[in-house]
Amino acid sequence: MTLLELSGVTASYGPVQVLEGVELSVPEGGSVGILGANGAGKTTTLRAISGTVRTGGRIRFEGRDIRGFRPDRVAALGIAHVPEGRGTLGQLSVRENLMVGAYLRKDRRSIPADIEYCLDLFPQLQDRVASRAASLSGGEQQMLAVARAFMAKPKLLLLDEASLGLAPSTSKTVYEAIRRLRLDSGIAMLVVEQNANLAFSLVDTATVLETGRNVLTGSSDELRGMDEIRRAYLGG
Amino acid sequence: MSSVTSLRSNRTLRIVLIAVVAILLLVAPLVLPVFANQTLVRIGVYAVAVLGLNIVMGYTGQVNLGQIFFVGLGAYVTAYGVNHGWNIVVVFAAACVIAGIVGLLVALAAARLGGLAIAMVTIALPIVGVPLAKRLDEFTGGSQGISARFSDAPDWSRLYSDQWQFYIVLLVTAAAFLLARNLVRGKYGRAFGVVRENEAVAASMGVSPYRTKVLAFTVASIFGGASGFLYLAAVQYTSPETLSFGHSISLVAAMVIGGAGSIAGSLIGGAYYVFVPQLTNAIDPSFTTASQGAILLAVLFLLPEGLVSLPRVVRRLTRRRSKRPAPGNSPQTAPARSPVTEAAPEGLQKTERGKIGHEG
Amino acid sequence: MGTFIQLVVDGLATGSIYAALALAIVLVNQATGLINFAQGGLAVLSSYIAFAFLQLQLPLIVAILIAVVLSFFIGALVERFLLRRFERGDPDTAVVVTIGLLTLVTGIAAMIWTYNNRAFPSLFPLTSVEILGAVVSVRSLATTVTIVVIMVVLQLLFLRTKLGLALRAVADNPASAAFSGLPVGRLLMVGWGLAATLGAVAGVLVAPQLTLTPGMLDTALVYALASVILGGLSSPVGCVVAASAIGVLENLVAVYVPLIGHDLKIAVPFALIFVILILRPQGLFGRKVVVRV
Amino acid sequence: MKVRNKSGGALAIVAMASVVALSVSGCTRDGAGQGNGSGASPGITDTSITLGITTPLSGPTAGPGTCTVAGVAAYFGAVNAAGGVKFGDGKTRSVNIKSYDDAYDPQKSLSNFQQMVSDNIFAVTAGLGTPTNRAFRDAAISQKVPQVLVMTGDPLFSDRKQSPWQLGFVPIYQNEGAAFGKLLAGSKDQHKVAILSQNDDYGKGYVSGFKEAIKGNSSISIVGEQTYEATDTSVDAQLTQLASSGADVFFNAMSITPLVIAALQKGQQIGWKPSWFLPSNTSSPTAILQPGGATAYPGIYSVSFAKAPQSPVFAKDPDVVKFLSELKQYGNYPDMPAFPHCMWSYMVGATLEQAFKNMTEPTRDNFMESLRDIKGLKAPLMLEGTSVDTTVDGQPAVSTVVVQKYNGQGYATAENFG
Repeated sequence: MTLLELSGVTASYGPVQVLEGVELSVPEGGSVGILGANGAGKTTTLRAISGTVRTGGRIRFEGRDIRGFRPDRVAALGIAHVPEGRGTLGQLSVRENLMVGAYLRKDRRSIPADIEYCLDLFPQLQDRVASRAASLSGGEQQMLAVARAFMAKPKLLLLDEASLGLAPSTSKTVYEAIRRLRLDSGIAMLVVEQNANLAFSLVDTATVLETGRNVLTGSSDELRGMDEIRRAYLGG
Repeated sequence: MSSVTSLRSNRTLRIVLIAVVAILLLVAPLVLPVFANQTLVRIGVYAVAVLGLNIVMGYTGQVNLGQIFFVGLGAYVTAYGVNHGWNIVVVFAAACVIAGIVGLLVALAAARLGGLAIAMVTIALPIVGVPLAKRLDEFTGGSQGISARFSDAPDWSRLYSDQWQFYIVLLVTAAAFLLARNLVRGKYGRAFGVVRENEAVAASMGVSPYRTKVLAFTVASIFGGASGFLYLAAVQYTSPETLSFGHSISLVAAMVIGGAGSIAGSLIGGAYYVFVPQLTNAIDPSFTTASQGAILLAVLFLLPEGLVSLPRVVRRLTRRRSKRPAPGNSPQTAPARSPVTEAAPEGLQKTERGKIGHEG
Repeated sequence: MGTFIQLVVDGLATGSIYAALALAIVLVNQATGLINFAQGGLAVLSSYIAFAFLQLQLPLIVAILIAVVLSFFIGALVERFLLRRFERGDPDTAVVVTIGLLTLVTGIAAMIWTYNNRAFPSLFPLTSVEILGAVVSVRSLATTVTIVVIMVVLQLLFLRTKLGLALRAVADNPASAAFSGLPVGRLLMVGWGLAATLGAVAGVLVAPQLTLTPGMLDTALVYALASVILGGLSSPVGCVVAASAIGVLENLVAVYVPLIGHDLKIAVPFALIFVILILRPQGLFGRKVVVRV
Repeated sequence: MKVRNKSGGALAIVAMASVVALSVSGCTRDGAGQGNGSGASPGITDTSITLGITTPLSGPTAGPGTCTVAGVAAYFGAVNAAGGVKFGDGKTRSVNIKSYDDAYDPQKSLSNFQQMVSDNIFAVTAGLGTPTNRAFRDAAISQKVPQVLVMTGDPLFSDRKQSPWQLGFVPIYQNEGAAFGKLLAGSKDQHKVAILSQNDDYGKGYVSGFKEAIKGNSSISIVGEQTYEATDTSVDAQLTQLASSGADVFFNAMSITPLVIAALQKGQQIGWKPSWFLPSNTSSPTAILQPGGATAYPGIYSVSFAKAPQSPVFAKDPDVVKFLSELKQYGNYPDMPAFPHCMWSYMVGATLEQAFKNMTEPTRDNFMESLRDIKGLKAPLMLEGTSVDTTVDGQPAVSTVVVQKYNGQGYATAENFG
């Protein structure tokens, strides 16, 4: 059963039309990538889903149309959005950031265990757990953002360019941890990423956007095959 | 672009318009009734005070709730100078310089504070100023206040006092507005603007936020001193009540309503400060405070850039109504793909900023 | 010696008035990032509402409870319909909005109840009790104790409860908090509602001593702001300590330093501010605001 | 808006150049507003006379300020209803009152005065506040507009040489302080006096009058003196300090109602029970003495020249009953006056009426002359032993006051101390 389905989705910032009609679907427990050059509408697509930009067309999640829902209502349905720039709550401690992630959860008792799991998933956060999130490095903040999203026990994780501004080695460790997270929890993922290789290490299928429209969709292997032809375009 | 604007940009017409305005201003006191002159004089006094406040608050974004203290200080220095027989120009200079020095000292400490702490500290100026004025009664005449008569018309001018006062205020106000306009247009004005937007960005551009804030504060207090001089020219008496805290709030309101960050807006602000009490006085005095609060909030909601932006807003509304396309989906103009939409700043795309307007 | 202790005790009593307002200001700042200059005005309005219910012959405690509950909704509505638009804009615009609100609220109170002093009964008796050689009225003792209790509750609310955490998250980064499902709009209203409730309690506690007038808490607001700067914007404990210190120091300086005397004692908190903030710009207990550009 | 800013620049140069040119040819102007001696003064016609009041009607001092208008309006409302005032020149005129709010701000009171001149009012009266009245005193003198029977204890207004067109109404602060000083001096036994005064001309006036009256009297010594600010939230510290002086008389020049109540309460708390002196405008039995628990003290003295409508002693007094009904009907002041200024301005009405009756010509000069020769007038609401006497230079219209002692419900005249 498809968990999330976008059909004919348009979006605009004021007069500027960014998405022209995006088609996308994420199966239960599946992991889909969104690739494309800078400005193709990747981030805007995630924002369309999480209700933080004016959208047209249809967005169905678990069979229900959620277009126009407010961000906190979308989150309540089980969609966790790790925004571009990580959305760190700077003045709160790392632990407090994680607890905010679990705000909606009813099963309060199992939250401490999940926090331990996150700290184990991202060991670098372990010794910084009490310090203020604003003092963390870029990589650490990215890990914290992913961990915080996981704390909500979502059905679908929207991941927006997790590698942005990180050193290659840090990006690699972050993506390994996310892959492990996916294996352990089976959470469905929609991953926006410029770095195609990092994306393919995580997603089963992917779609390529250009000027707000799908131009290519296929499994990771098919796309990787075409990769040589599109190398300049996708940026190796 | 409609034909009117092209005509207006024609240089000769603009010179003629300025000359007409100037002549009007010069002839006005000779024909207007006494009370009208006196009201215009008071508008000049408070326009200069609001102008000073605009420099530090409208343009540089530092909330200054102590401007009335510098007006009071200027008035006291002027009274002291006049009663000790100093020459008028020396008195004016002393009022501005002393207010400037005190402003500088306060700014050196206050500017170290971030954001809103400045608002909370500048509140102290009038609050401490009133008992201080009562304490130093050999200079200030204590709580009974002090009068100093120096703006009665001299015989050689064969003018009435209110006309003579009008010209004094016109001279100083015009000079103040000219100075402020050049200051704001120049590199300092740009520095003010950058510090207002984002102090961290300003620092990265080599503009020291601290020095810029201190400069803005000092200029504001110099204008406050000048306004104090004009206050005494108009009222010829001052007392501790002149610098009471309530006036500071009214000055901030007048600035925002006139038009924050706008030179011409300060003039409207000065007029607002003088006219509204007279208006509510006529209707029902008990409405005065409530109506001033309501007007300020209404302007903040409906016209964030103040009354000065009214003509522009009206024109924008009329132009939008006259050029509305056929009903249907929004205009399919090619989307100007500005990079901003993609790599929007951290978290969410910045929502419409209801910020204090900023006129060129 | 008796006079010294008496001055300290009296200082604590007046300090508790400033502390009550300071706590409300910290609460608003923690929950919505704003500095609410209208906090004193709203507290006075709440006290007048309690006064109005008293006029309807309701018992004092009932009138106060109704006023406190109503204040919660007033605070929430003020946030929703007045402040919401300005929360993410420039902080200096938001300050001017709260100043406009202060003028409006004071004006409304003046229109309805005029500027005449209105006597307001106290919850606590006027008797006094002897402590360490100093005489303390039960009323000011009760006020101080109530304020300290509120401070502790507030500190626990922010550090230990889910609501407190949520309020701080929204103040820090509302958009990102929404991604975790936090109902940002409602939380902002709750923040202002709680602050208005706190202000109402403060107003009702001090009205018997200051007698109700529209400008009753204007001077106290200035001291409260000084306490907030000294104590640090992010720490309720810091503000109560700073407010009490200002109250005591003010009395002692006024009596023992003739140069300052009673007329200039209001300069004491601000002199304190200049001295301390040169050393610790974030205040006594406040945390340094870390900004990564 | 390009044009407006550009005009600011050129404007300054043009303005400066032509100021000199124009001033040489300075043209005269008709004498609008300037009093010109012959013929009737502005503001008076055959059938009416217009008086102006600038006083605080908004802001913290709006309480007493509103009273200053209500009393005069009440008095002349009734007089007009009965047909008006029969002037000395034979014409009967109605008296119109125009009130302006200055919110106790000197700049606004001057602006109000200038507006009154342009509104052609005959004279300014009854306004409250020393700085506000001083702000337009010079302008009133230079334009020869009477500024009379104003509510300020500042002696400058009753000094005919310095203020030819002015006259105070209420006893100057010194009179009240002196009246109590005389009573204390007359009591022969030893007294230690502690003083707490407001840090302005109000407080200083009381203290100087009191000290003047007890000068040279060895049996009275001042053992402690403190001041406070009108904006203070508490005077507990001062009370504590003065209590340690062991004084048995507490001379108290405070004009802020809540602070007087707090002081009365504080004294009892720290067990200091001296006899108190309170000024006339903060000694009301119901508004201050009852909430303050004043019966705990051996004696509360105050001075007054007006009957207090709240006190049961005067409940059935015909003057008071007439006053209260007129206040409600014409002064639109429905509830019981919370400030003595309502009674004082009612008396101002009576004094003005007396002056109008003596006036032989409808001019301001004649008005001032007739106003200044009223002697022994017992205006309604005045206490026994007090009267209006405007003939003494340096003294306001009312300078005699009666020292009274609080007897649990109201005040009774006190012949001697103790």
